[in-house]
Amino acid sequence: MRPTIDKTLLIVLLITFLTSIFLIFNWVPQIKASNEAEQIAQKIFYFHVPSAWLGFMSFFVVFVASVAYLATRQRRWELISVASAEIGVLFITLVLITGPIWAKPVWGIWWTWDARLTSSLILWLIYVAFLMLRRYLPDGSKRANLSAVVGIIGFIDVPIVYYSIRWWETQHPNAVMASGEGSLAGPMFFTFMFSLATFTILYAYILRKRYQLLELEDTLNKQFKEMEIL
Amino acid sequence: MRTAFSILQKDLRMEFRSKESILAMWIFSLLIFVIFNFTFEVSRLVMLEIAPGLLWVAFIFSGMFGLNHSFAVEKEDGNLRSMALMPVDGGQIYLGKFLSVTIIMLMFEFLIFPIFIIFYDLQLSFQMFLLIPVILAGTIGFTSLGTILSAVAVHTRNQQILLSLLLWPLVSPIIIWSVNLTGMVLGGGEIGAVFFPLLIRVAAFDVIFFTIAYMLFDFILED
Amino acid sequence: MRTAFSILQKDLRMEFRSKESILAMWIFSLLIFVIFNFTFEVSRLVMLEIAPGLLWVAFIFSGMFGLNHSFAVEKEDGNLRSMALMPVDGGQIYLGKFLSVTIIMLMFEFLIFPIFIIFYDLQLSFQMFLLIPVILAGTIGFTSLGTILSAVAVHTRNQQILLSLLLWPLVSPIIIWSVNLTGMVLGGGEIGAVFFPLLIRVAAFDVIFFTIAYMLFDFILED
Amino acid sequence: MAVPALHLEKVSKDFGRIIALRNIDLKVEPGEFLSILGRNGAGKTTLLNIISGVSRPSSGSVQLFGTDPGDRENKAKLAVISHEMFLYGNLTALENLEYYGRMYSVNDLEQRIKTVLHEVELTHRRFDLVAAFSRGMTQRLTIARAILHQPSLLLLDEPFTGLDQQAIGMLIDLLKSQKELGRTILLTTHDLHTAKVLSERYIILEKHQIMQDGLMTETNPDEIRKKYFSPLEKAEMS
Amino acid sequence: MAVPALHLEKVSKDFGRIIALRNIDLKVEPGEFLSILGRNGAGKTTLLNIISGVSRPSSGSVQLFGTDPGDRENKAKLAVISHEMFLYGNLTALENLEYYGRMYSVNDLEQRIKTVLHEVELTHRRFDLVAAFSRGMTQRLTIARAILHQPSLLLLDEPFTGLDQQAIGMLIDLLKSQKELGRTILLTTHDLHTAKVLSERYIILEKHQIMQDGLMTETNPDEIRKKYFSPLEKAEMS
Ligand code: HEM
Ligand SMILES: Nc1ncnc2c1ncn2[C@@H]1O[C@H](COP(=O)(O)OP(=O)(O)OP(=O)(O)O)[C@@H](O)[C@H]1O
Ligand SMILES: Nc1ncnc2c1ncn2[C@@H]1O[C@H](COP(=O)(O)OP(=O)(O)OP(=O)(O)O)[C@@H](O)[C@H]1O
Ligand SMILES: [Mg+2]
Ligand SMILES: [Mg+2]
Repeated sequence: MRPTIDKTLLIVLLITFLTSIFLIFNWVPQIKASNEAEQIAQKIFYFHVPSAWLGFMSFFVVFVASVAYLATRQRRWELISVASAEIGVLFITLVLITGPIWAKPVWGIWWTWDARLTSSLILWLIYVAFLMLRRYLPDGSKRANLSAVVGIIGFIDVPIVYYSIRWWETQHPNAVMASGEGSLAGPMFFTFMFSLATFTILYAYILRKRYQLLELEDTLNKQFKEMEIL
Repeated sequence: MRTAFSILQKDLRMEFRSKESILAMWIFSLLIFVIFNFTFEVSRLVMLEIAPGLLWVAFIFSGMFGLNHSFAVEKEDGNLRSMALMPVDGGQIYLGKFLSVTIIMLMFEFLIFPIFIIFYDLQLSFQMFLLIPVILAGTIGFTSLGTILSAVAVHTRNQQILLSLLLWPLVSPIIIWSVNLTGMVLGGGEIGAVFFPLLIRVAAFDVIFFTIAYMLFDFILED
Repeated sequence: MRTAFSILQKDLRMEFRSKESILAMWIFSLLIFVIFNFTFEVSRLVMLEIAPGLLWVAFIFSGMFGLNHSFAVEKEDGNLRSMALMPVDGGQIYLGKFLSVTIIMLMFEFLIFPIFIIFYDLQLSFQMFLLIPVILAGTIGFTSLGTILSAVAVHTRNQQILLSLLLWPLVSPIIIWSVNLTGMVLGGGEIGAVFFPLLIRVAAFDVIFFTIAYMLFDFILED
Repeated sequence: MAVPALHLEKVSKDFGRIIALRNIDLKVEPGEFLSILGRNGAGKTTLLNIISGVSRPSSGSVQLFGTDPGDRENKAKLAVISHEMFLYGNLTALENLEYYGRMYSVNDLEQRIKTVLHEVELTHRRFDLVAAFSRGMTQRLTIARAILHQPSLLLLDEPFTGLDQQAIGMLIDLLKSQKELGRTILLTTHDLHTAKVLSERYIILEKHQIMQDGLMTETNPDEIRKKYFSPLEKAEMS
Repeated sequence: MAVPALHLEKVSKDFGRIIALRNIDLKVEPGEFLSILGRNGAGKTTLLNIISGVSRPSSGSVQLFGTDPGDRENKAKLAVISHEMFLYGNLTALENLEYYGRMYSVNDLEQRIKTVLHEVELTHRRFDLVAAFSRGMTQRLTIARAILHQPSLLLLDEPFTGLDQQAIGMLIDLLKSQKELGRTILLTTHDLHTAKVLSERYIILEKHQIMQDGLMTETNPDEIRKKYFSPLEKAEMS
């Protein structure tokens, strides 16, 4: 059963991935920009924003899994929360890498203490701390409890982090999606949605794989122990 | 409530075992400022601009000190474990620890503040009373999160560094707002329309943080 | 020398028991900067003016962290007492501890510095190499005093606060000079005639502090 | 019949690579006095930690008086003496007891404190900081703290450590009287003699399992000793 | 004749209000095995601390092998086992021994470490962090650490704490062989039986003074016990 799901996911992922690459680089019309570098850089949009959204979603999953863990004390919720946190950090890292790459040609600087940038960084730090905490604690129920608690508090903080920054004048484009599809014309909108879908499948796939890996580790440990005793 | 109060009483008693503790705290506060001052040898104008930030950085560092100390004491002879054995509500323990940490941090702030006024030659005005709720709200936000995260970090070998890693990012919005609010008050101008809504927002988040931490603390104590 | 080296080895081994320690240090350094940045929401110009001070404040705080940690470990299971029992020279113990604390602090600084450069968007120039002796001299001054004073403070219940009370006033001249020197380098202008004499002065004080501490350390170990 | 005071089923515990307990099945009736014997590292302390609820088993179930060890009522009934002192060095003996008494909602606290302090002969030192106590005095205070709330289940991990002859006698008498009051007591000790004097039942932990569960009266002490003496290396390595 | 291994004259020690030792006169010849007995808080640990030079007497003079206890050669000859473990929890057993070995400039360190680890039966756990050790295992490692540099004067403060029967036997054998090698040993313990087995001479501390200084062989153990059993309260209050 499992391998079939994984295989299907992988195939779908490959197809959508290749398609979105095609859409982004060959199909969607170029934006008008003052120079070529900017034009090319704009392509990053289709990686940058979906990464950010999926990052948020990963952290939401961490939150849900943490609550579920404390409610049920089932190991699998712990594993899901870890896996999702790792992927979330990965995605936000992507945002933090693609952002500056985009910023350099557009704004002329790599980094500025802009609201969105700062809050992204803080978000990243919150979940890196979450992962660090797990590394410092020995495996066991204590670790599961503590990290679930941090997983919950961490997520509650996320909206606040984003709220707090509204007090800053911001250089970063704001809510393109919300402020009007007008700015995101047909093909661009389609490409963006397609890219988003690709990232979502990517997320699902990595999450499954990572979870399976963690489970495997558990079984392996158990077997080791059995062997050691006998 | 009696439980929380007993914990508070014990903590304050240990903290102020000797009268010198208060003196030490006072000198420590003074030093934080002195060190900032001589390190930033800048024009008075610049100084004034960064003053609210400096004030809060000083608060944060004294707060970190208080948090670390408060939980190091619990760790010393396995007392953290003995807390887990007591037939009391985790929330009560949280409340007790929260109160003691908050009181100590407020005390630091109370000691720091006059030094701050003197060093920056700020004129006292009626408006400054507005700083009381600002400092209170910011401090409670810091300690409500700090207390539970200290209880988490104390289980690791690298307690201090981990507390910083966990707490600072999470508490940063509260600190940003507090710095903003402090700036508004110290700016001397009219208190704009944004002041009170922002203050209320900080207070609201204090309540949220506190409530969540209160509810989650039980999970930290048990294994 | 072998003794000092053994202590150094043991300390570094404990510090970097896990590879995560380095990562944690790095994030901690990053955080120090982030916290300063969002706390001081000021114009870029002002930022640049206070940059050297900020840099050193960040150094000092990470240094305090390193010092506290290094001696807390010794205190844990009475190891400080076991040092007093060892047939080795107090000076050697001092040297070992000094080296480990210095190396850890330099590592922090090494991690902090690139973040500093990026966040302040400083342009790298050849002149910046002059910061190496400046940071080295300032750091050694801080740790040579810090090591011996930590060993004093660790005997008290209020270790952390006491260390600050003892260390900061004593080390303040070194820090002020280091900030000045850093400002000169970062200012980007010509390195004035005052730079080298000042640097040498800091180095001279380092030597003095180190020598005195080296000689006095025996007395701290014994009861 | 009534629920057992303690019921462990298939309890295992490991710390990462290291195994501490394996498939422990144990039932202790109210009023029983059980000695837990075993070599260093056999898992005695770990077992007590699991029973007290401080530590969770990696697998298996634990019940105290028919419910979870973490339940409030169970905690109120429980007293633990462990390696750790559970005392604040920076408080006086009296302040420590007061604090614990309040946390356990002890009735007539002042009188109780007087009683237990007298029992462990520390009345004259009650105003001194615990940090300045000698090892044996600290252990005495630990005992005072543990019995302050008149627990009905006592978990004692090498409680005789550091005590002088007289205090050992005192503690033995105390435990005997606790037993007569119908309290359930679990004791780990390496002193077979004391174990024999106090308890009727014993278990020996070996290879992290219960190797022997028997009655003191029916077993020859030399036999116990022999079993207990199995080589450490072998037990650990396998 | 040769200088005594240990010579105390009119040694007193107080901690502020609290008196720990009063006018102690003591001479121990090289090769002697002395047991120090006394009630909790009598001052045994304080006495050992003063002898090891960790703590300075408030008044009086202490000499080890004719010189100050703080002398480098004296330190190299000395081994101390105290309540504190003198081990780093965050290092493995092996790393701890390596560190101590280097500090004491032990010759052929690797071999020595192997020997002592084998002696305390911890070879199989040498790569584990000390923080994860059980109490008895930690005590074993403490013993290994103390004898690593083949000291000629051993100060042992309740060294049997936490050890299992077998380890106690091991330590007794070890101490006997040390005695045969002509080493001077001072031991505090509350276990009169072990003291009697090991040492020829004993002192009893009471009211912070030496109340009795005699030979084990000449004294009836019951007599010792009786003296030793004097009420704590009275002894302390004076
Ligand atoms: C270091 C740099 C950057 C970081 C950390 C960053 C971070 C983010 C994040 C977290 C989002 C998702 C926000 C949301 O969906 O609510 C986002 C969206 C976006 N970013 Fe960036 N960004 C960076 C640089 C840039 C640059 C240089 C540009 C282009 C000028 C840019 C353009 C956008 C756009 C157009 C969106 C979509 C906004 C929306 O859908 O609401 N970003 N960025
Ligand atoms: N926190 C921990 N981390 C890793 N291993 C541990 C931990 N606590 C105990 N262990 C291991 O579990 C095993 C059992 O330890 P435990 O303390 O229960 O032994 P014990 O029977 O009480 O021994 P002792 O007689 O020495 O007190 C030991 O091998 C020990 O190393
Ligand atoms: N650091 C200290 N500060 C204050 N008083 C102390 C200190 N150390 C010991 N004392 C006091 O000195 C006296 C002797 O203590 P010591 O530890 O020497 O007793 P001991 O004979 O070793 O007792 P035990 O058998 O309990 O180990 C005690 O009254 C103790 O309270
Ligand atoms: Mg044990
Ligand atoms: Mg003692």
